Amino acid sequence: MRLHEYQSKEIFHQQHIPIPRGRLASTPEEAKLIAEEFNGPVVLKAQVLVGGRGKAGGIRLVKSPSEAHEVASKILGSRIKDIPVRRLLIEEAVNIQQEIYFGMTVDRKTGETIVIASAEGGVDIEEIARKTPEKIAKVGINPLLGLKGFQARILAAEIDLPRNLWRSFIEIAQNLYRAYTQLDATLAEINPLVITSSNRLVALDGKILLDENALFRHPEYLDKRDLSAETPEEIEARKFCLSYIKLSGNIGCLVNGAGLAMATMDIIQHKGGQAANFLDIGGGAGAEKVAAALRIILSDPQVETVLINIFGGITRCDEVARGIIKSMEDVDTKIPFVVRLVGTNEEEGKQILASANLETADTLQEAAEKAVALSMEVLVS
Amino acid sequence: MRLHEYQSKEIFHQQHIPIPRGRLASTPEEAKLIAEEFNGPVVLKAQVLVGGRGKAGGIRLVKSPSEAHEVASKILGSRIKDIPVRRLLIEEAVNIQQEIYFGMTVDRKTGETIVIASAEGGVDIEEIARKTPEKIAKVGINPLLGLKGFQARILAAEIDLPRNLWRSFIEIAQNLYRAYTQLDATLAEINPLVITSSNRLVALDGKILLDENALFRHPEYLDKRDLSAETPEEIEARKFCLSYIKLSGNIGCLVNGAGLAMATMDIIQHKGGQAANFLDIGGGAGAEKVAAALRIILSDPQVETVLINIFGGITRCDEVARGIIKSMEDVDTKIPFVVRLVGTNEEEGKQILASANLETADTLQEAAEKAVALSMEVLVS
Amino acid sequence: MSILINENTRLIVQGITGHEGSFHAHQMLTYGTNIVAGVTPGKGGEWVLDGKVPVFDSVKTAVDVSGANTSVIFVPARFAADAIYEAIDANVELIVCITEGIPVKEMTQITQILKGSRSRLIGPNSPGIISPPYTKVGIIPSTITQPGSVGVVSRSGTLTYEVVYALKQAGIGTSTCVGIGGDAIVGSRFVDVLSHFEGDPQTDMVVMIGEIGGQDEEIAANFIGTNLSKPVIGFIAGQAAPPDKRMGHAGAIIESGVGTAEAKIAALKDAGVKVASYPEEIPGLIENLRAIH
Amino acid sequence: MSILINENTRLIVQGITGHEGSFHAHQMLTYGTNIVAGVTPGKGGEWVLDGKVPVFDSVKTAVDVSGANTSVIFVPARFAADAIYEAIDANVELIVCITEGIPVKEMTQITQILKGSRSRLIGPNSPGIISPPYTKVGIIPSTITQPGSVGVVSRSGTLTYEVVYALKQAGIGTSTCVGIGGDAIVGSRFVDVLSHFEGDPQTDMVVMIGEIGGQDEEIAANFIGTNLSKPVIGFIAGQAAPPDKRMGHAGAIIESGVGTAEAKIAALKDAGVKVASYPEEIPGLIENLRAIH
Repeated sequence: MRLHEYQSKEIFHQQHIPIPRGRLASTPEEAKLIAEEFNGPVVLKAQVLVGGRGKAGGIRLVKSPSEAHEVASKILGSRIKDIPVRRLLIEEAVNIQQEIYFGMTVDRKTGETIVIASAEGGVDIEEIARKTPEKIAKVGINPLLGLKGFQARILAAEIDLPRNLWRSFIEIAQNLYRAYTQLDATLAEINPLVITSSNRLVALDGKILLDENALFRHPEYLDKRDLSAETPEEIEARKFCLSYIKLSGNIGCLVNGAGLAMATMDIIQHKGGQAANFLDIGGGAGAEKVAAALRIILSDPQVETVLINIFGGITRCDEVARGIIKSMEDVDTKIPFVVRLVGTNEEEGKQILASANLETADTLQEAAEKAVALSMEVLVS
Repeated sequence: MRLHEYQSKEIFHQQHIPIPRGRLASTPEEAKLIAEEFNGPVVLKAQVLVGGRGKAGGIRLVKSPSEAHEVASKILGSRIKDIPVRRLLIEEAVNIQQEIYFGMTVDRKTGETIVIASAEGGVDIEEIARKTPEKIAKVGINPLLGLKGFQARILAAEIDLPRNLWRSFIEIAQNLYRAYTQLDATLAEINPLVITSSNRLVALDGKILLDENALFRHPEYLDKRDLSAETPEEIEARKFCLSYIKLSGNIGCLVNGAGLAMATMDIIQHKGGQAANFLDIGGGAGAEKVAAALRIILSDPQVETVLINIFGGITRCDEVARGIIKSMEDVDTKIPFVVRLVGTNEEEGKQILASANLETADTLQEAAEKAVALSMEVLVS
Repeated sequence: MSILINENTRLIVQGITGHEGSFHAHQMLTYGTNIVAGVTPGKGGEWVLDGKVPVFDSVKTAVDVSGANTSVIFVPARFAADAIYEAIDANVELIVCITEGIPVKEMTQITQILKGSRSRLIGPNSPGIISPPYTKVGIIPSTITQPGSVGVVSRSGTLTYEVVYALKQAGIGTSTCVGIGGDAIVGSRFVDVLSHFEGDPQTDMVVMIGEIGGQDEEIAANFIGTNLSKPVIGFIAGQAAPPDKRMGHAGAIIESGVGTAEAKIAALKDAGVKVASYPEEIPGLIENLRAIH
Repeated sequence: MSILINENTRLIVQGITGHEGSFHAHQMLTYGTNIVAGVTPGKGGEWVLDGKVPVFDSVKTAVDVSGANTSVIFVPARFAADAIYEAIDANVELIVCITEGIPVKEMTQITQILKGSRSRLIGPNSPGIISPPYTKVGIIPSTITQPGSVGVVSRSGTLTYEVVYALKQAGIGTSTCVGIGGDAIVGSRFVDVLSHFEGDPQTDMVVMIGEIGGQDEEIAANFIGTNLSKPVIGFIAGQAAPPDKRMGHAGAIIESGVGTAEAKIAALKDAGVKVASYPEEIPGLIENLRAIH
């Protein structure tokens, strides 16, 4: 789960990481009042959960309260990469002397958290990492010990941070690491961490991802999930604990298991078609869940064929079949289905579907070929 | 640093460990008011930092507010093992079905914390451990992981705790361990942890020792140190960072280093004398500190001879000599000194003392023999 | 012989009285697995599976009494890390964790503790291990496998079934099939299992089923190229998947240039692995290899 | 040869620019110790000790540049645990921590980390090690020792000086003198150092100086009885000390029946150790032993 910039900064503030003075505004009037209160240039930052906000016009420096009102009225209610902007973070402008990158995430390879720093922060950090990897300083953290002072100091030395800022940098690093572990984050970034013209370190932007599997320990964030960046289908899918991602093709897929779902998309592509979505119903899904998944797939206007590929282990084929029948009763659709059921209670499932007169297949390959052929027919017709 | 029962119970309460309802009283009137508020039998417990309070009359069950007043007026202001009682903890009486022991401390042998439980708690736990060690359940804790649920569960099973109390016991165990680590405790005990007649676990008494070396992380407890159990000499010694323990003999000892101080006491005993105290001035002590140490020794009316044994490493013999001269100027005393200085700046030290006309010795053995002889003379005279 | 589990396996089931644990314990027992005990805190003293298997309150007691060397974990995600620690503490040699949804923080810590332990962990979020015809530890349906000489190792669940089933349909049997689990941090990686297959006389060929994300397949490719004498057939799921947008700059910096299906497939091909385009292509590739050798 | 330190020791001093570190670095250098670098965060690039020794910001850099294998720590207690971790992280073989006052919690954690590391820790709260006539790491005054064949190991500081000085007065020299530190939890115990002395050809006899509290002397006595071929002379300080009242029931339960001077002396005598009544008795005991052998 991704947190908003303002949420990340609330966390920074609680952990004594310096941030610019700032407040949220939902209306141009509020933006103006905050600018008046701060009595100087302010930055307006759209609070949307997408990358590349700045380049898309979501971050603007203004000199006066009236300009704040004017610009805020333009950004609020507009869309950035299709996400509606509902709130702005209004912050005091900061004089920047240098932009540093500082972040941490889990390294799957070692199972450790890697803490990363670079003297050249900002939006181009990934390119810097690719072109000049020697400018990136990294240190691996023993999760049982946490980020030690000496490790933060080694990073400070490696990025040639001025010595009078080492103490401040070490504190910020350890405070961010503490937040990262306390919140069960899988990523915490300050980018840029700036050296101001008055020679202080200030966190100008922040990004925190929380581990979905650990949210039960952080109910305060469960309530705060921002659904505005999600489609109604994705919201519906979360409600039923379905893993759903919308894609650009026209073959709706319903599969049990993430790996098999990907393999199903792959074979569709291999046979010349394109999947409309990734949808994993997980293990042991009942008829209700299957029906909900089909409703989500069928609500996508791009879907012209549905491929159902179930390999029953914990999941029972008869339950899936009942879910299919149920959804066909609920939703009146002419979209053709290709169904392939194998594994637990396969025969019972096939019997249930026999009356529905659906296209069936014995192998994944056959199912994919049929679905792709059907999707082409539709295209031609 | 040892915490009072009421301080330990404040910590238990913060950590959601159940305790009886209770409040502090400094006067019999307060004791009566609290007993009225609790509206039932209450227990009056003297808050003194000594063992064996109960047997010395410091814990009393009373049935009525007026009895609370009467008993409180007897205990308050009295002395328990020479410590004045200034405060009582007034607690609601609890119906006890079983007394359990639960505690944890660092095991020097393994460098781990050992968590201990026994179905037979209370004041005789050490005797139980000695006579029937099989009744004691123990588990070693990896300090990097902390007390895991399964470990607490193993203890619950080993002491045959009723299963309906396991969940509560595991929570109490993990909460106490959390307090223990957060506070840098070297010991945390709940004894007894009782099963009440309504089948709940309640912490009836608690003992917590904090690591003196970690008190800088817990300034709130530095202020709360209870000096009432300490002699004025011990308080003075702490002020000068001297390690001082009063003993029953008549030879005052001033030594640098704890091991050497013990060895000095040992040889005094070996030669037939008895040390009046243990006093370690530590490493690198200056003249001021040495003078303070001598003031403390000389203020003890039992001291009839002083033995100074310094092996200079970081400590400089000339500084020690200056401290001796200073204290002889400050305090007009007829008590004989035996001084033995070896090591760093030994010659300078001896020159400074030459004018003072003190008994000196070249070896520890010689110094001890002279001091013991002098102490005997005094006894005889 | 198979790898990891065989007729010497003495299994305990952690969470044996739960819904999942109970169902799959029955399946395993029916298949022939030697289940010597179950563990459910608070239910010690009961007997389950038609009175054949005793239940204990702790893994330690279960191991002490039964001499178990393997454990399979079916307890809910919130308690699964504790269950793993308990098994490690009791020196269980092989721990197979079926539970999915264990937080990353717990797994990073468990990874450290495993290093200094006598235990090997498979999973979490693993379908388990099956060595046909008599031993399975986990939830892989037994009907889709038959004994044979092809080792299978996979990060997926149902995709593994798909592959093993396709093998069986083509008359090809499995020595052992190991699901290492789909989570970001798992106890054993491809390399660990591949090196077991290298030492197993029954296995003459290995099928490795990877996924996009992480670097495990690349590391495995390097290992295959330098240390594995047996032929390997590979498949990587996720060639048609959209790029993962969620790992931030830090993730991109760490994993730069690896993790995509293309990178994994290229690495495997460089190591001499035959890479299938879709699961059901695998039996044909195996038969081609057999024809050559 | 001596143990732990010798002419191959390449020493870095952590906290070399501090009051203590600077003074004792000078003493060690004067004695002949090969100090190859110092570490003080924020002072990297400076040169100290009359321009002979470079200062680095981190142990890692100091080790990389100088090839150091040993480190001595003089940093204040609040930062000393971090300094130990830094030295472990840089794979320093021998770490000697002079600092006293490190909290117990830090030391319990360091104990765990040392297990999986390539480092040995002496201390904290140790006076250090001296191998006369050329190498010392720590603060033991060099004037009180002379080269010889008696190994000395002790939990104390100045009491060690007393013993070593008494040996010198009697014309007896020291192979190596090791102060393991007086804290409850230290990196190396008597047993660790005794086993080094057992393997050292220069050492023909060992003096072990213990104290009341803990069980290290009892464990050492057991080791001496079963594994040590060289004669040992012992001394236990604290026979006249009052019992420690501060360890609570839990401490009493764990240490029940051990830790007193009587218990330790009895254990040592059982293992064949000659136990002195006071420090200056030790040289005589050594001479008696030499007369016999």
